[in-house]
Amino acid sequence: MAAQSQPARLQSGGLIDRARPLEFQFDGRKMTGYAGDTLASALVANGVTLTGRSFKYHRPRGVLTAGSEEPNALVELRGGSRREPNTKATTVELFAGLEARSQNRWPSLTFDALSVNSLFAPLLVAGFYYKTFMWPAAFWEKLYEPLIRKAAGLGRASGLPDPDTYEKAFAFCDVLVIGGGPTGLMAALTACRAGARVILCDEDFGFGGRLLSETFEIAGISGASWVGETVAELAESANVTLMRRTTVFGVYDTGTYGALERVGDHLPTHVPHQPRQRLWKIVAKRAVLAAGAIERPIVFGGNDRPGAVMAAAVRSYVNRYAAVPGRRIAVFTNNDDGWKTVADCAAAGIPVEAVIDPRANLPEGLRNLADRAGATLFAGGRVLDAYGVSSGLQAIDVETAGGSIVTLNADCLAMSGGWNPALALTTHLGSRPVWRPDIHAFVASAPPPGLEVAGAANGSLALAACLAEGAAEGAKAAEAAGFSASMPAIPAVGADPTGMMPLWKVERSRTKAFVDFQNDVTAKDIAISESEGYRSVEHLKRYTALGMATDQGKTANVNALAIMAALTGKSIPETGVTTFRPPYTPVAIAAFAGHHRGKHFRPTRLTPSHLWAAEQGAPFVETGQWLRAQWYPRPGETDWLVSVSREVNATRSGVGVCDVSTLGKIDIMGADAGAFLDRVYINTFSTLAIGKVRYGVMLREDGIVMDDGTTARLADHHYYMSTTTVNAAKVMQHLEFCHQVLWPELDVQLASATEQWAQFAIAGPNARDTLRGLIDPEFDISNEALPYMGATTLTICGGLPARLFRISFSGELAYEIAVPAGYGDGLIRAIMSVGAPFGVTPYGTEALGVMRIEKGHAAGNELNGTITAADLGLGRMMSTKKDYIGRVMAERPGLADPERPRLVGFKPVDRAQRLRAGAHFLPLGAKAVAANDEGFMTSVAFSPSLNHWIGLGYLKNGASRLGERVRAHDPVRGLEFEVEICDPIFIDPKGERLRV
Amino acid sequence: MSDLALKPLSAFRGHLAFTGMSEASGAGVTLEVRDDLAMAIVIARKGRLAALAENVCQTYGIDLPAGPKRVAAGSLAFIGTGPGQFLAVEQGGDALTFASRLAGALGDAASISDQSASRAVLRVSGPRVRGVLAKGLAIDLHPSVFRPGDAALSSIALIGAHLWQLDERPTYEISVFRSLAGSFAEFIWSSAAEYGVTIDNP
Amino acid sequence: MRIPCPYCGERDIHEFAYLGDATVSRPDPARNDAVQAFYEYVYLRDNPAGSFQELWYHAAGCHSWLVVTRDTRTHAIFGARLASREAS
Amino acid sequence: MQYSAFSLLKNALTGHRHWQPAWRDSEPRSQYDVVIVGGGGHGLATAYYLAKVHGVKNIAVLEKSYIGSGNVGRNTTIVRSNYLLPGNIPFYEWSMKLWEGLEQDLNYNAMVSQRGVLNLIHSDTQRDAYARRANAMRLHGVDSVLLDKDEVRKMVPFLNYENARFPIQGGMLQPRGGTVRHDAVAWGYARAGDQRGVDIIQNCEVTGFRISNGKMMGVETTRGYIGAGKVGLAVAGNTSRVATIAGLRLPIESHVLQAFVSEGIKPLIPNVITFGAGHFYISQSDKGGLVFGGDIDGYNSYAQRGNLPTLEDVCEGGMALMPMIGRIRLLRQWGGIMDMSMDGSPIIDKTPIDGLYLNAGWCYGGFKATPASGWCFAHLIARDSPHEFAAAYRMDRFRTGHMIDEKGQGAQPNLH
Repeated sequence: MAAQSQPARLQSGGLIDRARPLEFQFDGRKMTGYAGDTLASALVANGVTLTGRSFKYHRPRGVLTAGSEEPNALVELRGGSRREPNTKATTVELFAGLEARSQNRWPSLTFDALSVNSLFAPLLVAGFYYKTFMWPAAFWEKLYEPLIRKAAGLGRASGLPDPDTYEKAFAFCDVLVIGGGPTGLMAALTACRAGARVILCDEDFGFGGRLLSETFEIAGISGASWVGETVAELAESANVTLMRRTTVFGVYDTGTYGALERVGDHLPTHVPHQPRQRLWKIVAKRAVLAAGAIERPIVFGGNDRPGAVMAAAVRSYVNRYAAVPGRRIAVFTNNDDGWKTVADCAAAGIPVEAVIDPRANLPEGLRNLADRAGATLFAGGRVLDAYGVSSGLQAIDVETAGGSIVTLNADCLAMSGGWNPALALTTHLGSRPVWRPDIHAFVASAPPPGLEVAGAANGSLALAACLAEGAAEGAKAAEAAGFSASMPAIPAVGADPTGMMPLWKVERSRTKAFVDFQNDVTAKDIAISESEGYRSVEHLKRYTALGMATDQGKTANVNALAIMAALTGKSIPETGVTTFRPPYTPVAIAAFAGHHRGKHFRPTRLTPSHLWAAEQGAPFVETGQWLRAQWYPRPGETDWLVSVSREVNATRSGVGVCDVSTLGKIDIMGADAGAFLDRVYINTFSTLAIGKVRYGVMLREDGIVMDDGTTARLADHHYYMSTTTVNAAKVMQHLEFCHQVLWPELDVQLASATEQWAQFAIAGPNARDTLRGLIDPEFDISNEALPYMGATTLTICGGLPARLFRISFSGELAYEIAVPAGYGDGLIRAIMSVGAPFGVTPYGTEALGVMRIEKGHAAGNELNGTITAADLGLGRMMSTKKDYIGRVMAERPGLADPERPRLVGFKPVDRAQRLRAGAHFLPLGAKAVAANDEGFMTSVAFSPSLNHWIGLGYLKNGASRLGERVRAHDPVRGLEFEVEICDPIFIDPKGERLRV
Repeated sequence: MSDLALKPLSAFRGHLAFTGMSEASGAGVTLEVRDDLAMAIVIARKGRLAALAENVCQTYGIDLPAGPKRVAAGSLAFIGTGPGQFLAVEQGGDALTFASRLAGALGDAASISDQSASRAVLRVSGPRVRGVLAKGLAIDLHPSVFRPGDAALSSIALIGAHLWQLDERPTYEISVFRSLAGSFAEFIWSSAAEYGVTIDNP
Repeated sequence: MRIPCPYCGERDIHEFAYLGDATVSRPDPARNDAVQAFYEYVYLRDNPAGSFQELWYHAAGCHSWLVVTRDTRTHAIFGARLASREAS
Repeated sequence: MQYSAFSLLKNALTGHRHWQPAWRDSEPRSQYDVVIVGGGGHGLATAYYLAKVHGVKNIAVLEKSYIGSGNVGRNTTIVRSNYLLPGNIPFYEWSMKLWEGLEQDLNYNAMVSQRGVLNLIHSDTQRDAYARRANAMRLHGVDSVLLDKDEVRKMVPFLNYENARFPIQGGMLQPRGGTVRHDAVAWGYARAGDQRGVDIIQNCEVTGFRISNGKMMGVETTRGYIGAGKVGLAVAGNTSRVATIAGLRLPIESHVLQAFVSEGIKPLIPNVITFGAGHFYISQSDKGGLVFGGDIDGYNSYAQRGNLPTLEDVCEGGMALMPMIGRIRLLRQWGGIMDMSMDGSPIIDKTPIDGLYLNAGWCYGGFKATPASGWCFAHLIARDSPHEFAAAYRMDRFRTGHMIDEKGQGAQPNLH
């Protein structure tokens, strides 16, 4: 029977579904829980107290809380590539077949070899590693560090690619309500009734917050019933989006909130087409933070012992999950709220051994409650130390009001040191919380713009105040978002006393008293930190690792501050507070990536001839976001160089064709288009004749080359610019800047035409003959009618409009023909067909690169953002008759220095030698030291035309050293040989082939 | 040589043939490729916006929108894309002559750049379409905020996108650069799959 | 962060490209001290902590250059206008 | 008190009751020989080397908050000297050398871990550029290795080799690069400086400069006037703010750089890895957290925090490169204010005000520079002439056109 297998499950009660038992495993042990359980509550129900080991001392730890602030009960969930380390058992919704393992222990949880660390604890205090491991120096990396790394680190990642999918999505609303407890429900309800678009998020799988865990009555019905009615009304409202299992983890600028929805984490198996998690970016006009409060532990000896549980968590386990965390419970509380645990345990028939409350004068009601529960009351008492074995607590030492010490048997100690409002989100934009002495807690001072805090998150701990504040802030938010809201009736609730007396640390404890449970920071560590001068709260945090664990110190920080304040004699507000950072609870890295991983990391741009090129078996290369055909292998060609050389030879001797559509193309129109180009290019374009093309270079305003390309004048008021592939967007942005910001008075219109035109280079002696097969007969493309650097519009293939430019990157007789991009696929097939008699050969980016190097054209490797026009040998293009972008700054001595490296060509002296880009140039016989570095090789290619390797590069005084030799120094490849400096134009230096 | 008469290739060719596609009844999203749209960018010349508006109104009976709106008459629509800038869209006309027809009609009040081939347009509609687009688009498409006739230039899943709403079903047309049609189709598919997808034309 | 584009409306920051200080303006290259003036224009910045006028380009939107007024300490945005003095 | 295993043991036996403060919390005196403004890594290192190397006696470090509150405690802890340009390489290599002996010099374990820095290569153009860089490093005597794809795969088999948008073609490795426990650098310099008499004055913000006839006299602070003939500024992201008080306008903008850390996990990533086709770099701390980052947020900011788009961009890069980190959770994101210079390289120079020295423009590379920055800045302040390794970091290089632009982005700080 299920009940037998769950020895610590109450026979009745709770919000679990006893009709739906769920099998699960922990450390290989098969157990049963119920739908509605968390992994933690199921473990509690099964009597499991030891759930993990701590970070540094490997101390045995059990469940401390019942929420996302849990520092102890971290497990590895699922298995294989879905293994998920450091998962809080308190937030895992139980599902059938769940597998969890404890972590940071070896060989087993009950016997952990590294628990010997506890024996060395006196040495492993705060900052110990800063003081040692320095000698011998080499030992740190070889010995000490690997040991430290291995011992630290909690759970194990799978090491395998995450197989699940993730999504990101945007949402918009008038009012975002963060937290679905009593405050949040009232806020959402009020805003909803006002007609505002409301999003209500709660990290839990059920709305209700503490109402699910307490025994409140609201308006005469149980809290859980009231939650059900309220959620039903919200669910029926079209203007409300309810998001369960959704944690708002961060506040960002301008009302943007990050939230994580756990879409499939509670499901046994993956649902097709559904993501595991979804990252929401919620843009909200207003937001209400109703995240509740987090109970703080009390710092005393052995307070980390499995069985020491937060008092409110005990109520969660008993009331919500009908699971009993102990058979002999003692309650240690400094506040009225903790007494609810006494009442609820008693009501559930769980023996309460003792109540220890440091307040000597307790109200009559509480004294009577202790009596009714049959508990021994220690008013004015404290728990000094808790003892037990690794599986749990066995006894506690209580210091009575009179100063004597009493030892009591208990297997569960419910502790409550008061409540800290969950204000983390209010500090994400930098505001600091303020101390409220009346409630002994920090509250938000200046929440982010548009966000208001309500209820327990605002320090209003009593239920009545939560309901009222929620309604008020919900109304305020709706009003601020432009709606007219009215306050609803606030349901009647009983009195809910919130008295407390601060107790930060129990003096005279004899054993280790933990402040930060997960990172094993003890009260002693804080004292050491203080004595060594690390007194600023930020120093304390960084020196001891306090608050740096997966819970960001939700249960630890305020206790630590109070202890530090006591040590320094300052007040808590003077001591200050550390800043919470997003995310509120840890978020899987994959969720932030969503769709954009693997092949979808960035969009892919395909050229007009992509389908055809793929049919030819071309490998593709990434050029920015584009994929371009690299070469077109023929059967039997196994080495890329063979294919590329064939393509070059075929082009230079016959005709080749290459898709150059990726080059940026910009229509520049308007009466002042020419004047505009004069200002952005170093050379002049206003004088360019219609039907002509000119090569241009544009600089940045700092005088450095930004981009180059050709621009054609198609009509009086219409120029057509081309840019390099990688700079297309950057140039467009630059031109828009020049037009809109610098010279708005010009009559210029700019439109990107990159995607409109499929553009192919047809190059080689047979280029014109090939083209003739495409061009409609009425057009004359003879050398006379369309000479080198001519441009025209015409029709091809029976009326298809096209643009034809007689320009050449290859140095051959060449054209670029452009047709509307949809026809690009047809055109490449047509070119291949009409060119077949001339041996037309497609060539890819590699052959393109070889031919441009043979012609000495600069490209990406040469245009590296530090090069001047003069460095490229284009100094004479820089007009002296006009202003243009970059002209003035290019005159600075550092850029005008004639000694600067210049672009020149290189040949290996031993012609069989392969050149490599990235080699540096040294004078012959000079030592290989930086002082002798004269430049470097930028681009190399095997020139099939010359039958040896050639290169381009920058060399100091290069232009005046043609014919000299230097050493190409390439130590990272182990190469060193002589090269000859030559003109960068290796082929047809006079350009005769261009003009035939 | 006119026997080579070329045919245009849809930018979505090869990209909307997903396997395992859910085409169950009550599909959340319907996709339709729009290869029948001719497009051109129309930019008012310096100081000529009023003249352009006058020309457009007289020639086409369309009041040029002052903001990101789509105003249609018959098969022609003008969509505001920026200050003094518009995308003219003609359905079913001759894309190859659209820009020159516009230029002829609008005279020297505007500069015109042919864009018929530069965009790939997908029509998306259905009850779950807003949920699909929210996975990549940072614009509020709630019916109280974004209505038929509204248009927006933005990006969807890192892909520059221009969308406009046609009706309250809702139906949107989304235009992306042609080279990105494949990545866009993959995103739409993976985002819509959980709701069920129907493709109206292959 | 969301930037109110005067043409498109409020948009997420990922649609925009940043340039920087909008208070510097390109000097007249014919000035006698043009080199100094351009040096200051290209390189020197007030870099204030507080209200700042800066140039953003609505790259994924209407392609307008905007002058946005923003507090560099809080990222609060006070407004945006088209950078072009004559928008049409 | 000398730190050692022995002193630790001794203190353990006496219940850790006898530890001394690592540095005195000094009250400001009325006059110092040198005042360093900024108690971050650079300022504290400068003070230490002024005292140790140059024998300067009366030094104060003024910090407006707590020491190490700026970028030295907010970075991703990477140290390397894999630079490209002659103005940079000797400086960063000197920094590497100082890191290598830092712990013994300071008697403070900053956990210098030379686990190697691997830059991945995704294209032929990138390979060419890295070959140029690796060779430039070798010419300066710096270790560098060019790896092919198989060698990278052997070293880090868990990267995405099969389904990458930008396939990995190889890598450049600097074996001596690695990580250092960042906070410990500030504390170690503070402690060592303090032992040589440096006054470390926290919660002391500079509000003005007293300048007479173009000569520095001293600084006004929130804790009163402090006289000093020499004042060095090392205030990183706040450089423009402080310089404005002194009447200086600089080629600097302030930008946010975010950093991220995951939950602690058992050792997974052995070295520092930089994605060459996205904005992502990562290492794993000794505590087990994955420490990673990417580009600056891209707009001027003095807010010490970041925004969501950059985080998404970085995680997209991470998932593109190493999909095994998908289920590991991000624990915290935070931001620091970078003093981004107009060419991406720092400034260590005198200013037009006699006795006012500037150390700024570190962009997002200030942490690795800490020892050499302190060393060279101390030299400049003590000798009034630049140290040879920092000779190129002149302020007038922008006027004369001698920029040191590793990325080739020009006067556009958010692109460096």
